Amino acid sequence: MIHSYLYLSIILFCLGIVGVISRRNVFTVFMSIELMLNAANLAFIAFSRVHESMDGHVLAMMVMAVAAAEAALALAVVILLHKHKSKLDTNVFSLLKG
Amino acid sequence: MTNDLMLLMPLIIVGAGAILLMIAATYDKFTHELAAFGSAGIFALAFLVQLSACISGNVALFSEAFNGLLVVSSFSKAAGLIILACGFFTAMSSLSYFKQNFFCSSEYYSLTAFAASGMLLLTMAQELISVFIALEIMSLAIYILVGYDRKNVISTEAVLKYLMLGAFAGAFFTMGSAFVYGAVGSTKFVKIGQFLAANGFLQSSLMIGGAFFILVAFLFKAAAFPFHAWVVDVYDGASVPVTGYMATGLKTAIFAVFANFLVLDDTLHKGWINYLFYIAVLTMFVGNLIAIGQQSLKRMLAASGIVHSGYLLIALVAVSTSEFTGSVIAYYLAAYAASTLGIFTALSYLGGSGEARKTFEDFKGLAKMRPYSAAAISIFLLSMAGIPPTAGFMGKFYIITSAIDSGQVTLAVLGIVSSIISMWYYLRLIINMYFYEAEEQFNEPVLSSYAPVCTFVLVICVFAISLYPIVI
Amino acid sequence: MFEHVLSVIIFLPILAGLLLLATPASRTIARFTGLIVSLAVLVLSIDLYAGFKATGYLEFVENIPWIESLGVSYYLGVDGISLFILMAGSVLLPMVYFIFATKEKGYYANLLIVQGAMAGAVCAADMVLFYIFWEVMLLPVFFMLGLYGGPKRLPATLKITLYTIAGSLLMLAAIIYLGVSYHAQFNEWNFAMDKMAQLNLSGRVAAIAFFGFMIAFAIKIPLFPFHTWLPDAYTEAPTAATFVLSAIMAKIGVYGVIRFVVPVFDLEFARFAILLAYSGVIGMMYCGLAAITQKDFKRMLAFSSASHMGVIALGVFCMNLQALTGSIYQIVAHATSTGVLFLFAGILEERTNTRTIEDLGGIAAKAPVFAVYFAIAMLASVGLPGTSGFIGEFMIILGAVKFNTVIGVLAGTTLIIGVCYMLWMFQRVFFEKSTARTENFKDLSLIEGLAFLPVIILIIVMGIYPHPFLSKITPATALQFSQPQAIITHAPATNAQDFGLTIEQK
Amino acid sequence: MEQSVTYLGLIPLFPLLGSVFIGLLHVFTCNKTKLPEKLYGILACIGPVLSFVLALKVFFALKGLPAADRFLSHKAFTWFSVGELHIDMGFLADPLSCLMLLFVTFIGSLIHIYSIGYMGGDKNYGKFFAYMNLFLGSMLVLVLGDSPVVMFVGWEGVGLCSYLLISFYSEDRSNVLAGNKAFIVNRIGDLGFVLGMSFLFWGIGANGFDYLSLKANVQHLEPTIALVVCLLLFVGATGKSAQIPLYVWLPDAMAGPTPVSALIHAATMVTAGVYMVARFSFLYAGVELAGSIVAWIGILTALLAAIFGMFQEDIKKVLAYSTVSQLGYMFAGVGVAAYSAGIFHVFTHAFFKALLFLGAGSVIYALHHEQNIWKMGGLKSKMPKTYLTMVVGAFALAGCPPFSGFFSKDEILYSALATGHYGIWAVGVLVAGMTAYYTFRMIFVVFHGEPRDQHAFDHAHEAPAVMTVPLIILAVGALFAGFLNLPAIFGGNQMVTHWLAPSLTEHHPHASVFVEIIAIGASIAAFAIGIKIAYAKFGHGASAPSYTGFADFAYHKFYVDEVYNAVIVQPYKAIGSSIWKVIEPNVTDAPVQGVSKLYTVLGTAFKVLQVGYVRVYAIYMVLGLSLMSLFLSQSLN
Repeated sequence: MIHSYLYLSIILFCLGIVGVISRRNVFTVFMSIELMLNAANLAFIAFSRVHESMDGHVLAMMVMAVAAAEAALALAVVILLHKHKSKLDTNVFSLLKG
Repeated sequence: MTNDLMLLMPLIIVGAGAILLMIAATYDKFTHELAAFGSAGIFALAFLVQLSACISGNVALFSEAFNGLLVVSSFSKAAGLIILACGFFTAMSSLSYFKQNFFCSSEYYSLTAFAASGMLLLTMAQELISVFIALEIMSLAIYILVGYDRKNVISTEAVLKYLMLGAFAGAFFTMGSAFVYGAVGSTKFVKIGQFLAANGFLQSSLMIGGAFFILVAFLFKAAAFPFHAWVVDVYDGASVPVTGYMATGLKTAIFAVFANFLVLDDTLHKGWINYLFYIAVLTMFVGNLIAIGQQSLKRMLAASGIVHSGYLLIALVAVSTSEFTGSVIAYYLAAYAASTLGIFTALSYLGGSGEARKTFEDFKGLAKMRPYSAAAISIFLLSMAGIPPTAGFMGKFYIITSAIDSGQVTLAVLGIVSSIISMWYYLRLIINMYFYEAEEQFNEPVLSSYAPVCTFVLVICVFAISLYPIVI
Repeated sequence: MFEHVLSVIIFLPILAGLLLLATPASRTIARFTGLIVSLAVLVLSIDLYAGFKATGYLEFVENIPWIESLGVSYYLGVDGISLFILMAGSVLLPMVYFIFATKEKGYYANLLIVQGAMAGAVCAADMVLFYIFWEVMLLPVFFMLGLYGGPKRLPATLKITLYTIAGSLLMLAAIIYLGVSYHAQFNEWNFAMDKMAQLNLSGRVAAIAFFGFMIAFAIKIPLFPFHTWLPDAYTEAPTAATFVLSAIMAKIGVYGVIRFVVPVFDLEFARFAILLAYSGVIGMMYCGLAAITQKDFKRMLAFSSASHMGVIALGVFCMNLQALTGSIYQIVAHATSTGVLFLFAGILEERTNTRTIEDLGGIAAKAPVFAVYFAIAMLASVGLPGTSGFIGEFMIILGAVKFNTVIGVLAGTTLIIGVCYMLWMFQRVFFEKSTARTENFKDLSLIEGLAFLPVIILIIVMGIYPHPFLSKITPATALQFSQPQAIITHAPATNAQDFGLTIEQK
Repeated sequence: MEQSVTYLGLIPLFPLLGSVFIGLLHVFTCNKTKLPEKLYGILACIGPVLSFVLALKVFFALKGLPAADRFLSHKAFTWFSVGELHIDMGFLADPLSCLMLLFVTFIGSLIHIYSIGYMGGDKNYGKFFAYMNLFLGSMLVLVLGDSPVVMFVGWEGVGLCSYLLISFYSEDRSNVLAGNKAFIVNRIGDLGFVLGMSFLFWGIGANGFDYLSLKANVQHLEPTIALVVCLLLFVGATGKSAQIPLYVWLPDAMAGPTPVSALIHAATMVTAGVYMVARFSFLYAGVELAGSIVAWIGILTALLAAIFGMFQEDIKKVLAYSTVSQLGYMFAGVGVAAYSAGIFHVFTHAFFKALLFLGAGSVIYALHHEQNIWKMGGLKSKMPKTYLTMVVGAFALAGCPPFSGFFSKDEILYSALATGHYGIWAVGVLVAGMTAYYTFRMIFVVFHGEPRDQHAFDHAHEAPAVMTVPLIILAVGALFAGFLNLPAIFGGNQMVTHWLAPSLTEHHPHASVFVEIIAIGASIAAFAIGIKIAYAKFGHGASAPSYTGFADFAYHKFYVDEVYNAVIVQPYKAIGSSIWKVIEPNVTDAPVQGVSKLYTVLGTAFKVLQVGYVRVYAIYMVLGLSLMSLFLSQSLN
């Protein structure tokens, strides 16, 4: 029973990874990262069910909070990027290299 | 409970100070110079408190606070000292830096304070989620600092890279801690330690996976191979004082928590020692090879930062989990921080307006025009290169000794070899500064004397640390 | 004679140098500071020499714990071996300030620092301390080469610096290895040199550590084939730097071999001695042959210096009393002869603005005093009896013959090889008809003449009456062979290679 | 047993001090005020004369002692002492060294006096005398040294002086080259000497390395080692005494001033090798093989040099080759273990060869430094003193009884015959004939017949007294020195031989009178034939001949110098330049270059990997991650 939750969360996590490395749109990338975080949350909750303790839920809450903060910053950055190049393609931003 | 608060006093001071600064920043009269002094004051105060706590060290070597969420050990204190010092010097150098670059506002300094509080928390955290939160407090503040120059596309790009990859790594960390929680049923290090002691490391696959993911996150923040790629670009994009701050404070915090996590239990350490071996070696060499090719000074320093992470990884490989003092790591971090901060402080007032000077060539003939600054920079470079009698040498000496002492002769020799390789790009700057004729005058007035003074102080530190090895 | 005389000898010049660098002193002030300090050091060292009792053990010991946790201590002391290298430095360096009057501040300051550092390296009785001075020694040379060197100085600077540092970092690893294994065997941390002799090392790691030391010293000496940095560096470096490098710094490499390698790695040393001896001899012949074809007299002297260092190193590798004592004596002799020759080369270069041998000639007629001085130094460097050069060379050859006949015979050829290029050069520079450049060549001024005189006299005295010097050296060298491992003393008779194998069977 | 006398140390000291003093005087004044030559002359002669006086003192002191223990010694101080190696700066006067001492100081003083005249007007007058004194001092150290090492000091010292004096006229490159040649060739010999000493030391040197203790322990020396030592020492001798194959430097050495040729390259230094072999007689006497090798090389050198001598046109070169040839005789003598005979020949040779050189010198002086005999002629009327003295010298050299040369040479040939070295004897006799021939060829061409260069002839004049007096004294010596060692057959009692007996290890062959008569007869005959041919060819004047065939080959000295140059000198230089130009950059330094190249290449390579696309960095991370997890799974199962 628990396993299916785990599988789901791992699948979500891997989807997130694939999204990060395959997509070029900044938005999508950040969404994929959120996906990974949520996968983690799912795992937390599933495990707290296993251990029959509420810790997992609390932890999940905290992760969400942090994720929200991150998202806020991410959006700010997205706006900045758009200001500069009016594009959201990550490959556009490759001035720093070598 | 009060005792706990006393132990956390530096953290509280910095955190509260950060909030106060943030609030104060809303008033127009509160110029960023004032903010600089404010943050510097906060750091100084916290530093003194921490120092007094160290000296009066009546507390036990390992005293839990908030029933095991945090810990205050002599190691964490030492790390805290380093971080606070970094914060102080960063504030000072920023003060001079922003005389020539005009994108500062008072919030900048409160952010440095926030970052510092995150770092302090990180050095003390003994519980995975508090580690995560501390990590994020620190990182979020740093993200903003990196991208502080909003008008500048470069720094925006830097923050994009850093934020994206950082969050990516953060996700791994959460996943890892989820697995560990799944395996152990708790995220407290103590519990995890007990679990490992009870049924060993390799028994539960969840444990392995979780620890693996957490390791990945740490390695990313520590800029170890193969998670190093971002460092060069981000350091390059960020403004000089911030780069210095990242290179020193952040690294200190990360290695502190990394060490704390790794020494949870012997089996855990043994389990990862082979990985760390290879990663350390690869990190050192890749870092060197990246540094060789660089033209920009900041990029070179970033790459050398990678190399130094490699050395610290050697120390991590060599730590003994049974009686862990972290003295070697702390010492090396102190030495490295002193010299790195020093060079960034120097750059922050030599860099010119808008960081006009960034490549090696730009510093040709500096010695003729600014002999003292050139001398200071050379001293810092030599310290990084590990030439006696500088602090860098003693740090390297301790690391190699501990490595050989724990039987890692090969690793030690490879470390030596890598420092041979690294010699070239440190000397390169010295050669540029001394052995070429000046192409420009470096004659813009030094608008504030704080950074130069700090540089001088740091020069003193470099020698002081080497001559009076504080062994914790 | 007071207690911390060694510390003073070491740190007085260093501090003076740093002070000069830190303050905007004029070059005259710098020169006179240098002069005064180096003379003060000279006085102190003479005092030291007078008070030296030749017990064979360390004297004037200062031992202050530094890093208790690792047993590193500030541990100084001199014995018959180090004393003479120390003296060579203190006696020779003051000359430079007399001769080169119009150099920049940094020139003199760096010279002071390097003097102190070399004294430190020689006096240090703690390995870590030794290493620290050993590295510090290089920095002033690096700056002098880079700042005041010849046209092609930069590549030379990089080459010598990277090459040397590479070697010395390997040595650091070896030093730490020794410390750790001492910790393992006696479970106390200690880095004192005299303690290390008690270690019994064996196996591959010991051999590696042995080479860690050996390579570092081989680069410094320089031993064939690690000499390739030398010609460029010696040629491009400003005269004082070349002088320091050839006269003293190279010797500290040999000193290192005597101090670390011989007592500590007795077995490895005995096993590889034959190899090392060959490399010494080959280096001597190789560089000697290369010297004959040089167009540039400084480069020629550089090769000759390398060639002599080969012989000196050979003396150490022959593992018998005569050879070792000979090579220590030769260290001083070579410092006084070739070192002085480099100074003369500097004077030649300054007065004729050329380093090409072909452009010179007939100086003997123009500047008889200079010619006589030069001739005496040259004869000493070719080992003519009655000059300091002969005693050491003779004893080295004697020992080499005992150690291994072939090596002995090859070592003997230094008599011929040396004289070939030296006469060749002397003929073209001092004899024959004077050229445009030498037409109005100034003879040594009175000051210069007096500055050189003590050394010239020393060359003669050391050749005619060496006994007082040797009697101070011999106890220490004798002690080298009365170490717990009496093996070494047996080794030389047999071929060291087989000897090594027999050890392994034990 | 030996007794210690302090003044022994003074003998070499006087000339050395003299040289230092004169040298300083010269160095500090040469480019400013010129000092009067008289001053130098007097200063220069003080040292040698004093030493000569002391030498006489030594002689009488020795004479006072019973024959068995005629050893005076003086240990000035411990020279150096390391472990079993203990060398004193000590001097030993025994009959052998005393004999050397006497004639070295005597002839040395004479030649100093002569030089006052000869070197007149030279701008480096002072320098010359400084060198001469230095030479004399070193020679005395060589003679008096009580151990091989001390001897080596003098040995190298005289080498140095000969270098300095050959390249005395240093303006001219060829002179300096000759000097270099002399020094380097000598150094080759010295290598042998040093190695010989080393082997000897490790053989028996441990308990005392001075001659007396060596003599005492010589029986402990293994035969093979003994042979090696003998040969190595002889290599040293060939260098110093110009024997095959190292004789080449001596003819060139004539580039120096003539008194130098007389003193150094005829009378004293070149005989050091013979002296050394005699010194080590206790060693050589034990090793037959070494002895005969020495003898053969000696006699062959004699032959070769005689052949060359017959075709020379430079008066000094003729004498130079005759010197080499005579040295050959001496080695033949000591080779066949007739040490006293060898030394005696050294003794007599010193007189007549010095005489001849000084005579030649005064001829050259008279003709304003003309040395080619084919530009002279008929000078006997112009300079009778020189003529007469030189004729005496020539007779002595040619070995005409009763001149000194006859007795000494005959002694050698006789002992060769008596010890059964017939080959050596035969060659020796042949060479005697040739010697007579080229000696009188010279005499006739120079002094008889018609003047070939009228102008030079007109300006020729007899040398001043300061030059002729020494000539006369030497002539007397050349005449009567022989009688000191008159063999029994002439009613003599071989004084010199008996005098030398205590310090030499030799057993005199007891051959029949018949043998002795054969020997004498043969050498007289050879002399007669030689002088007959010479007279026939040159007696009434002859023009400069043009050589063909073998003569031409001999005239060019068998092209030995050219061969050496092609076989040794050029290859040496070639190796040198190839090391410097080819091996150094491409072999020894290649690794270093390679490393630095690799270094830069790798640097750029990794620079490229920093592409700057954030996605790519993420991909790096994931790749690393997956690799690590792969290894993880590997390590788990």
